[in-house]
Amino acid sequence: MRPPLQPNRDTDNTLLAVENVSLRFGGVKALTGVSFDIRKGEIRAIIGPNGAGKTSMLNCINGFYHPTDGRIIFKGEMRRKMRPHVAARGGIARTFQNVALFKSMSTLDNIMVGRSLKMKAGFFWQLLRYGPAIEEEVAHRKVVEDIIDFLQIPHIRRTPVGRLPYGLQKRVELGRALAMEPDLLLLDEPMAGMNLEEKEDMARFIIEVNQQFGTTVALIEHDMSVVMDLSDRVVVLEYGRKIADGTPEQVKSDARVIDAYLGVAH
Amino acid sequence: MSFRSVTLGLAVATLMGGATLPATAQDSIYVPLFTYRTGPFAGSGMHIADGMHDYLEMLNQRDGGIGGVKLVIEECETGYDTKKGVECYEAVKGKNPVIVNPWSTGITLPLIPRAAVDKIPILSMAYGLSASARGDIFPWVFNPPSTYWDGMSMIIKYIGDKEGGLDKLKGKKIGFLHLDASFGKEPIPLLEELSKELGFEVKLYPVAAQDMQNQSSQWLSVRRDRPDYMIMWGWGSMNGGAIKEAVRSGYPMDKFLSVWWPGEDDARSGGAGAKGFKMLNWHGVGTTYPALQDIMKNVVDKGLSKASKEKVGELLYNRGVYNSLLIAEAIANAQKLTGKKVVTGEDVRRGMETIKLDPARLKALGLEGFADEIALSCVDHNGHRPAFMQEWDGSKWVKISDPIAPMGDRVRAQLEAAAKDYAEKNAGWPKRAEACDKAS
Amino acid sequence: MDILYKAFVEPFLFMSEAPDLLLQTLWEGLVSGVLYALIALGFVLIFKASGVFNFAQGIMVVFAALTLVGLYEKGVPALLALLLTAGVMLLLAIAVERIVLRPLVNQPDIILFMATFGLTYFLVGLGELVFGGSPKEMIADALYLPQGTTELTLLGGPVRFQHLDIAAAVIASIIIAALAVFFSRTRIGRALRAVADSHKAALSVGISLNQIWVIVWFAAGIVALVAGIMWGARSGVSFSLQIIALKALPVLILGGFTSVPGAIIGGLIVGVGEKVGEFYWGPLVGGGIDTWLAYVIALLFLLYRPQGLFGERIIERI
Amino acid sequence: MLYREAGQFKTTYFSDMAVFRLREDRTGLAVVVVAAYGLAFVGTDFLLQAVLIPFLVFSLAAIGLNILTGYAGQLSLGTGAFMGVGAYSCYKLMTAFPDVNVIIWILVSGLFSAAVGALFGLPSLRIKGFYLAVATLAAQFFLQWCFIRVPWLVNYNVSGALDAPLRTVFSIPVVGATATSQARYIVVLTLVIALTWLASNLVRGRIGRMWIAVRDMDLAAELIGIRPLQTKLLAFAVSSYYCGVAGALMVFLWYGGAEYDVFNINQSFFILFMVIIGGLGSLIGSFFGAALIFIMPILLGIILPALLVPFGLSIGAETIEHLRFMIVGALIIFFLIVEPHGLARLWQIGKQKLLVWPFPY
Repeated sequence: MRPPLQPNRDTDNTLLAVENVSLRFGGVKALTGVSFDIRKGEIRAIIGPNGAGKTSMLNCINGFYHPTDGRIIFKGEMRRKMRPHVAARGGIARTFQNVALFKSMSTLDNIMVGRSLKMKAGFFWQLLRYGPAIEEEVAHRKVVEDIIDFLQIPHIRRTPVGRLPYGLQKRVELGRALAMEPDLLLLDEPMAGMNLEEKEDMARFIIEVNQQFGTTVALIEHDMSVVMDLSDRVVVLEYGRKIADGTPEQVKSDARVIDAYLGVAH
Repeated sequence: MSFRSVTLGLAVATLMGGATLPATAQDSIYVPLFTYRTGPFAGSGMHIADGMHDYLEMLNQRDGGIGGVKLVIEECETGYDTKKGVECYEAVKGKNPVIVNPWSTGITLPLIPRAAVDKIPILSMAYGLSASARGDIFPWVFNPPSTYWDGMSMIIKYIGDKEGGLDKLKGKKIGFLHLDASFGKEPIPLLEELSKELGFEVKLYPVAAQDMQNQSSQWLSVRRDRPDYMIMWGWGSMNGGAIKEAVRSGYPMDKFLSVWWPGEDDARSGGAGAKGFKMLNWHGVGTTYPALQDIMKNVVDKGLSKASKEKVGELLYNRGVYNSLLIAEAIANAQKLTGKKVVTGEDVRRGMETIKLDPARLKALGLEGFADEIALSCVDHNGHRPAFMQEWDGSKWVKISDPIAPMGDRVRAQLEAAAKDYAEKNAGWPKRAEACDKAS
Repeated sequence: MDILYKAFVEPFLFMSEAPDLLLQTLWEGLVSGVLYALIALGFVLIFKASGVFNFAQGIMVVFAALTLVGLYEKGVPALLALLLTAGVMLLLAIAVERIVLRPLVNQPDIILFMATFGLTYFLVGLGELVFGGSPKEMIADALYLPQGTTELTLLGGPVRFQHLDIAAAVIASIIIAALAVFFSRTRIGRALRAVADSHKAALSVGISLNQIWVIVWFAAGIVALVAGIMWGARSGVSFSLQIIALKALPVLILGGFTSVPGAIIGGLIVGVGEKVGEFYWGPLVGGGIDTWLAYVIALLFLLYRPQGLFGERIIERI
Repeated sequence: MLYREAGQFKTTYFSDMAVFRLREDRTGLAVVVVAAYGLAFVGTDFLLQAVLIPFLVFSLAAIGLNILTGYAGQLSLGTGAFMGVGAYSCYKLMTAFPDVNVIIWILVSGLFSAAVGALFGLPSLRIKGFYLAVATLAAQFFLQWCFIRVPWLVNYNVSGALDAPLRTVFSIPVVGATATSQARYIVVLTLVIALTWLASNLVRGRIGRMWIAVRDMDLAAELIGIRPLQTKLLAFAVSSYYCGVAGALMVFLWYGGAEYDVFNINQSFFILFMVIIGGLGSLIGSFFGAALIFIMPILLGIILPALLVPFGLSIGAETIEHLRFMIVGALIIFFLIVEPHGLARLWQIGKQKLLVWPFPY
């Protein structure tokens, strides 16, 4: 689909570093001493068999879980206990394995909610829906309409998302994440449950987001061919530990990965 | 859509015309009765409702109404709920009512200022706003025959009597178990004033409306404080609950006294242990009075009453009868004063102010000995009549004292202050403009 | 300083000065606690098996008690009336399942919760329509419930134990034990637990959800009947009992919505807490604090432990 | 033919975001508003004082609760108490500063109940659903206890109750016994229209979307940067503001004085029913719900006896009351089964149908 590495990328510029992160629930170890980094502008994949701790890893990154041990450095800042909304304010957006949209709202409103952080008009202007409030509402509506056009979903603009098919819901969710104009976009199995056509569309969106807006992307995906085509670098987890890290080619040829993952999957 | 609009139209039409639906004929007098046969206070309310209704119905059946004019008696269910009470008031207002009886202090309070504007007298018989006893300030509100302050002073006097003089109250402890609402709290200022003066100690035990049947905390505190006497200001299921708890916790029943609201049902619920429980009362119980016999014959036996036969003549039933007696007397007076047959609320207000129920009149009404005499005037809308103490002997009430006169000076002082306070706080409270009639 | 003394020293001094009163307070608290727990138990049964927060439990207590007394007043012998009342509760359970639960099966919990509000209103109207609004006396004698009082001198003072309260405690314990056995030893009981764990699992082992719902609502109806008899014998049967039944809510919060022992212990904590609170600290602020103390205790407790004493720990997933 | 979307094109986002996107809707609203004001001059006292004023007051309270429960998804059983806070603070304010226009104090008193509401909303960060409902019960019972136990709140009135001293607007009495139902109605109507307009602005904008986001999935909302506590507290505050104003209107422009008991738990339930039946998350539903729950029983009270008269039957006032309870209860269940989104959804469906009429789709 595309060349494995972008030539113009500043490879030394680390956006996020995970250092020695462990996560335990009672006696269950979800993650043990995982370290890796995500560089600005790259597409980073996290793969591994079921229960490897991939989603837990994303949850740690955006503050939904707090690592029992280790640290996460984002934009050069160390954050130990961080609430998810702080992460969001810091520029981390994400989508979920089982779509987490606001079911009763329309596509338009779902993506508008993603703009909440960018909207500044105060409570009293909101009350009157006048002046800054309405100007801002119109301005952000334009941005949201652009996103809707970009994702090619204008026909479902006013449909409550609860009634949309799964594939479209995933697209709306991506739209909501994009509306936040994040620095780091976490995608948890963005193509799960999609047919080939939908997967290709989604892959195209991810690449375009990455290239057009320069958004850094970290994604979890099961479809190996997608991962290999899409990502610049891949982290492989197994039973909560990192077993490999590198370019798709490197990972593909790693013996432990073949054993643990590819061997099982194929 | 058309169906909907038709229904809607119908509904709106009903609402707009609602106030005048059962159109009052020109040759009858409309007497609405605010009653509650539902809700937490129904246990007390239904007997009163029956008594009120049956006496008026008896007049209709026996005499064809009052002065030859039939009474249109209509009950409006309030459930002791202020919201529904106010709704009832609005519903009856347009039908030319001659008087309203809110039967709830909570409903009375919002109606007091309206009475004067709508020209509808309010009869809040021995409840409501005590200050409304002052006819010069509240010309439209009546609360005979005694206020709660009268009642409290009578109870204290009775206790003083038992102890051998008011001065013997020094150092005693008196507990006051009351419904935690305006009604129950009203006598507190007087009680506290008397306590300072006579040197007894007051312990307050409020009972919230939602905990009327769950009074074990209060009675635990009673056990802790060991008051020498307990005075109760309760209503609805609070009375029965209190008597039960008193029995359970072994409080000496003969030291447990109440204002005039408990009924037989309440005392009975205490079982054998309730024997000795005392309460104030101002009218007779039983059906021996000719008027009550007439009710039996003309109403109950004809199946026109909702009361079961054995409840007729019980305390709260007769309380309702007394209430209707006042209404009927006021209407009769109004007819005499104005010479009209069909009287209005304004006339009945005058009729109320000229009420004079002396023994002769009571006898004429078939209620000889039913109650002490009472006369109201423009200034005195209450009468401040004495009441007597009665005791539960395990199956019925037994009168155990002569009428006890209230401490007039104390009550007057309280009234003075309260009425002044009310008029001041309700800025623009109108001066009495209504003329005074002489008692006929 | 005076207020601090009154709040933190005096009550305890008083406790040690008059241990007999403390004992009496604790006993009264325990008894109310047992009765709160009985009402809460009805909530728990239904919540456990159907995830429905049954707001109508309080009115079911009143309704059951009224039916019993109403039948007795119509001349039905007491024990037969008891059986018939149980039958009425069964009918109610079937009706609720057919008319309310089945059509709402896949709705969010909150909708079901609100449906039980509707049920409450309906039962209030029906109960008053059939039995009238006047409070009734529980037929304690006819049901062979002990009356009377034993006064013992304990800790230097007289402490009174109502025979009825002792009976209430004993009967409540029996019911709880019976429920425990029912849940762990019988086929239906295990099925109920399966439903509680997962509706799908229950379906896969061939248990009809509808039957289960009828059974738990019936069981809750029986618990309501017992609670109604005991409360009724203590303080009369009337619709104001319904508001008292709200006290079962803080009990549930303390105990967790799904735990039978939690309901018991929560009930005891609330009962004892509010009696002791009112008795020793109430006079400081004018008394009557037991109307809200239980809720505030529960609220503070929730802040510390959102899932209740015995509730399952909630791990949030997304 | 009358109700069509065709031909009404939106050329700007601004016009596309209007509350009523269709000309017909706007006309309809204008007609309703004009008619509402018109009723002030043709309605009987009973209609104004016992039907419309309470209806509007309850609608306002229902909007308040709907903001909290319908939009932000936080169940509250403390509405009655929050209304009480509004009423008592309004009383304190208008007696302490009698010269200030009473309408200002009614609007200001809402701020007090907003503060109290936000305070009792604090636990909402940690507890949810039924648990939160119990927390709000704590507010209900505690505040109710305060109303009766703090005599300062009623200026040490002997009656322990709130009274309504005379207050005028443009020298027309609106509070107090001499205020005509017409004057009261116009004040209440104006305030309710204004506050409804503000609420509709709020729920359509950023704040409304944040509330719905928290309701639909609070975790996801947090993950896109919405501060859950602030959002919920804001919902509690705004909701309580509306309830508080409704409470003040209830006591001073409807009852004309009241005891603490009018703010009891049944009041809370009553308003909750309105919100459920009207439709959670719908402002117009609040009006429908208030109409159904408040006006229907009154109609029943008038219609039921009238229906029975031809058969020579009479029906006691208490039986009607029992039937009211049963019918309201049954209606709640009926609506939850047939249309859990309440009357508002039925209204919407009706409009959709009309839009494409005479074709079924």
